[in-house]
Amino acid sequence: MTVHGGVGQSIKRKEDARFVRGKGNYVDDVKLPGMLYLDIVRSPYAHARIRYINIEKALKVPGVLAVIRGKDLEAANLAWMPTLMSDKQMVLPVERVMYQSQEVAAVVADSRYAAADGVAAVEVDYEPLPVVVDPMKALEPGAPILRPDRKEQTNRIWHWEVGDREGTDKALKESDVVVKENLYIPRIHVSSIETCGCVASFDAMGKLTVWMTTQAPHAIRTVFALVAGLPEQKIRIISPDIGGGFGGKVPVYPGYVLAVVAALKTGHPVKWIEDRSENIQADSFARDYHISAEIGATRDGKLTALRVKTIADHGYTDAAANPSKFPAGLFHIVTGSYPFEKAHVEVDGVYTNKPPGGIAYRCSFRVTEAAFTIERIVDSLARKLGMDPAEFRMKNFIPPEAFPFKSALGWEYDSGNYQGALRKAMDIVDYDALRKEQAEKRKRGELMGIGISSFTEIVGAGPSHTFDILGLKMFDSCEIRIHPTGKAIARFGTKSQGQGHETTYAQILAEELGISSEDIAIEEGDTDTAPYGLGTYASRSTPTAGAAASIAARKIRDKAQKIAAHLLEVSPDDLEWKDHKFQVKGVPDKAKTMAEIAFAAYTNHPPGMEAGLEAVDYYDPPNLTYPFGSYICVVDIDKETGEVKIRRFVAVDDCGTIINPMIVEGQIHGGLTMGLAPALLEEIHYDENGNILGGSFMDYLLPTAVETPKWETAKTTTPSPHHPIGAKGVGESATVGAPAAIVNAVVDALAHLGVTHIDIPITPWKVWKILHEKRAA
Amino acid sequence: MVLAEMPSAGDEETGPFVNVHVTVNGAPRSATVETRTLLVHFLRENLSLTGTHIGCDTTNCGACTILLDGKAVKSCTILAVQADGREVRTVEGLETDGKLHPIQEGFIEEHGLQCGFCTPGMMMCSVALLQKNPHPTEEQIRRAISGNLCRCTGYVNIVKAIQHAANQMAGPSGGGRP
Amino acid sequence: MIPPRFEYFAPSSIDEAVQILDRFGGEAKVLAGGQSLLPVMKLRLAEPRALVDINRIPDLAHIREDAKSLRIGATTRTNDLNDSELIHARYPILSDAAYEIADPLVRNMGTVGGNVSHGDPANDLPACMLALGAHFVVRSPTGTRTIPAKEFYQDTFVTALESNELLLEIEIPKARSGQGNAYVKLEKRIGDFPIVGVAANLVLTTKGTIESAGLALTAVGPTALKATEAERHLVGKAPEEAAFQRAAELAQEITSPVSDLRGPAEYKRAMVRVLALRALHRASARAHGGA
Amino acid sequence: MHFEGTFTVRASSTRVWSFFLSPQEFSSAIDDPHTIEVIDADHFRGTIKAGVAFIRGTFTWSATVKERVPPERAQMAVHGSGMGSAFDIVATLSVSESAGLTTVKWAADVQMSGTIATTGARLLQGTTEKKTNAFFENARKMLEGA
Repeated sequence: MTVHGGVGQSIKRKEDARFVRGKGNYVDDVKLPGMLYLDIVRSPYAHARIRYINIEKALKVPGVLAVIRGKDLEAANLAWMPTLMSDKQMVLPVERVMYQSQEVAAVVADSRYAAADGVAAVEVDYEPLPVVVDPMKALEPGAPILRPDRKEQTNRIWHWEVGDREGTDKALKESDVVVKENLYIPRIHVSSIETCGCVASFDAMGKLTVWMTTQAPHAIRTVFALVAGLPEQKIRIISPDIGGGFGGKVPVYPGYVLAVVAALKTGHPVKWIEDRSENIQADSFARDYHISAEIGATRDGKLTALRVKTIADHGYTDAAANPSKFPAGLFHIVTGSYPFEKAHVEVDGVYTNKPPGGIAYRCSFRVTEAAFTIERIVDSLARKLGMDPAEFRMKNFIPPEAFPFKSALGWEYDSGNYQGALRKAMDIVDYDALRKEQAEKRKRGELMGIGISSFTEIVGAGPSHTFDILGLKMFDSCEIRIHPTGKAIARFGTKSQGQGHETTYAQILAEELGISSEDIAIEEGDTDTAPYGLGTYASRSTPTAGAAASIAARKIRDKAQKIAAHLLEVSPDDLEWKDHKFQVKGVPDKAKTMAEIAFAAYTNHPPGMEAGLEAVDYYDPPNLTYPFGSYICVVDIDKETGEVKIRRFVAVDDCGTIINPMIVEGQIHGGLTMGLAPALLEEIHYDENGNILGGSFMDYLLPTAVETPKWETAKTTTPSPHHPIGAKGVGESATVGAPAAIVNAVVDALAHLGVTHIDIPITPWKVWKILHEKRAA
Repeated sequence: MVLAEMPSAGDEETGPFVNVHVTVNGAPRSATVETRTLLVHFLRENLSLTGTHIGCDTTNCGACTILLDGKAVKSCTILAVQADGREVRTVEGLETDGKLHPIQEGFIEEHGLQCGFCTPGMMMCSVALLQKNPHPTEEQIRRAISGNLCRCTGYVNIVKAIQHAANQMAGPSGGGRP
Repeated sequence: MIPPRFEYFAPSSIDEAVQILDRFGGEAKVLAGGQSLLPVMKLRLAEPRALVDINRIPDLAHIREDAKSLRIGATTRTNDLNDSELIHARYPILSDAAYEIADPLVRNMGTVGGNVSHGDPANDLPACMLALGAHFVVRSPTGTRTIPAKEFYQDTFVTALESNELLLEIEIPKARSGQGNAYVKLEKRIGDFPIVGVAANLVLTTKGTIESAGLALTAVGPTALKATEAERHLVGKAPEEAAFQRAAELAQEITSPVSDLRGPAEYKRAMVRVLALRALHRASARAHGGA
Repeated sequence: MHFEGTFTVRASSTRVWSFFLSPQEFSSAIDDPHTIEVIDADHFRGTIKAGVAFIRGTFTWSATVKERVPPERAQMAVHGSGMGSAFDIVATLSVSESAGLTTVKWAADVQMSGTIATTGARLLQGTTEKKTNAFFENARKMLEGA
């Protein structure tokens, strides 16, 4: 007997009722009486000294009330703020701008239009300084020092490494075959369709409320309290409906702080909403990893060792939203689905004249960069050994019986079955038939490619013994309260940006409590009501807050059992929780439902027990969870123009127990599309003067419904042993796994021409150039 | 911070202004706005119809799509004054006497939305498509929504949602390009 | 996102519109579809003092044939070309091109007149106008004149249109039997500006040789380029690979592409050849009655 | 972006030299409507309404003479800002006379920054070169006519 809307059911989403009626409540929909508008003056230069900011003309623009400059903030000790990686970031520059489109001043006006006119009237006198955009050049002696404020006068932010350097070097020397590839994963931008913004408002008693596009409202409240010295109980962060986050709405952007300062100074609510061009040019970017990877194997195709060196371009400050002990995030998952004995990874973070950030675009803490590296270089190695890439992977996968598996770089994979996923993908796509078709086509000079990616993800950060952000441990929470009539309300420390938490959390609780999911209201994002949590990113919500929901529900069941025993006049031990109600063992019709128990909790609770039926749980996950999958991509290449067309893409994913299959499939579709985009289309490019080329949707091209193939999805289920319902995170798996499958397919189509790697995005002219040179050769 | 309470006299005056009368979702609405006021801001700010969203500043994303005299257009690249005397339909006008439009039902049934931000524009574009072409092929649907960017769904379920609505509205089958 | 202030006029007659344009001496811009003008104003890269909205002027939006030509009104929407059976059947080059401009939503507002007179070398219709031998009917305060497309495109964003002139109508030689034409566009993504575009128009003699040819190129020069040498080479030839290969090479020689986000110059030059062949073959197939 | 060119005129090198170093004279070779104010012999500033067709905006500009070796060499740096953008030009001139004919060898490094370079690049890439060439062509005609 299942409860309506329990775990595993593809129920329709609760959130949709408001969204399809245009009744969503996004930050720009918030309108308060007397609300003013803030707009931002931005630097045309990537590196310049500010001589003077002339605001006389701006103040004469009708509707303009104020202009905020760096020195105004300096007076209130607000010109700088800490980053999530304990570096420091400017709210407004006092002396120097460090990247193009950086905030230089803020105009406050009585309308959106007047604020924009004010921005156009502010005149800034700059003295251009030498620009550094190439991280390699930034490390060369004599390069301009971008951060003279730091102790060592270098552009290297940090050096980080893990693994057995000597053992790996030795193992590589002794390997029969070694392959090396240099992979550049260019800077891309998350570009969720809603840009960032906020409304900041002080009430008469000095309490600050900020409606804000943030994926981690509680952490923001604490940072505001620490930075601005405001008492934390007088700060309320409300993250309403968010129009997509993908990691881009984790950082604290200067616009937020400026709106708060403007609200304080004017005594009016102040709204700041950025334009798309500002969002792309100034807000948190993703990737920008320059990777050199080496992999060794015996002659008969057994993997031996992996060595990875990386230069990470972090922009002018280290503001990557990583757990604090991991400056390169979880990049050292780069051993992937393979049991390397010897591995060594080193990463150097570097300053350049670019915006800060780095952790966004469904990257789950640099795991996209890691999975791309291993699945690309494994493919190159298989090709060098003359082995079929599927066969090579099957031969080298971590076997199912090896789990939990300890990786050479210190991770303990909770569960996996890599052969099962790849086998299923090969069956669905009919792998052997494709290879035959490819051979025939190659004879006729037609270019067809088949690419595989068998990735391992690492999500659900994370155990508090190792994972914190600015010292805040990375637990997450759920608080449930059941009302007398058997309905319930539950609040969480996470914050959905479209992943459907209002539906999936209700399904977990429905399953645990035997209450229909329709009768459970789910709330997130209001720090005055929701229990403290670290927010939603890196596919951590189900593994942490989802687990908290189960545990909190089970705490309620413990109390409910005593109330049921009281009602049935039996001892609690005589009862068992079966078919979503408490039954006397052996006498199934002598039972009490949760609704009956809830009513009793307020009207007839046993003596000595307090009334009410509620519980809260702050869940500290014992380990991360390791979702995985195998993707197979089939491409056809137009020999004349170099265009790459994805004919088929089969994705088999395994994220353990699935709460709502419909919602998981939606996450995979979206994730695959954010894998296709960096592989074929998206790149933020800088010229040598630090100008962003592609700073608007006119030139930064997101995939539309025409480029996006009809994704084929399937699943296997390997539960997580340590999660209360065996669930793993899934929001980012497809973005982690897809790019390598696409690139491997294109390289496969051109392998007979001696191609081993092509850097992304694989544009038509990159392919044309290869064909042109090979034809000429 | 230099805080001038009121802008000093003698500077440029505001405006020019214009009176705009538009029928929105069947109701006559009007307001006095600047000539440069964009239709999307007229709808969101003057008429508080916040279902139409803004997602870009270069006429690319389609989150602001509405129907102007029955045609799906991007309201961020039309002046409010250009809609004077004409008929506008927004997402708030799709549900009629408590019954969802088949497009709205399709998007719910087929999980055609996740964050909901592109959804109003995507639905208005789809409503116009089905009016013109009751039985579009998958390729015609994908071309018809190629001006509406979505970052969450990967479009598969949006296509299904439109096909779901088309089947429900099962009018006479017709060809033609979107 | 927010355009600067401007005076707004919505004249109900052509003469009224032209007088306003004249009065502002180049400081007033025509607002037709607005799909190129408003975006540039929203980025504050353009600050005209006044906009003259011509959408309320009657009879500026039409698609009709008369004895000797096809006439398209300046404010005809781009999608009207897509939806017109006449265009599909007899002028497929126009529906080819219209179907690739921006996206269906922009095409419901954007006008044919705007696309042909905006002056952006990446606009798709100018090459079609050159290949079809179109003429533009233009009104000024002193009267009306007709400008042949091949004299209209002078430089990037500089056309023969004076600041006090209004484009009224496009005149295209009426389609004849044995005529076929096509527009082929290569783009990074649907709706993007073209990497390269090629317009081809062929009229075959009763014997099947090429009686007249139009070949023009998009996005590989400061304006749309008319490949006159290539056109001359085609006349009198059989509409087959050999002639088309040579014409494609001649077309390449007049291009001066720039390297940018949409590809290196050498790639664009190479694609002129590939696309010219595709456009000529498709035009030839249509001239023989194919699709 | 780097542009360069040479031309010869029937005028003395001192005449050519004084043309390029006198604010009134050299600014008359600029087509776009502009104002000019002389701060001192080596510093000038003003406004200019630059652009092409309807893509046009008002820039405030300032110029500094960086190097002056009469009548052979001169270098001037011009900085302008407006339209959310900025331009920085370093122009160098070398002038040599033989038998009444003066050869002018010029070079200009133009760097655009901000909205023009990021969002408008596609629209304005070609026009910067044309404007630079037009300036020196105007100068040549004026000197030839002098």
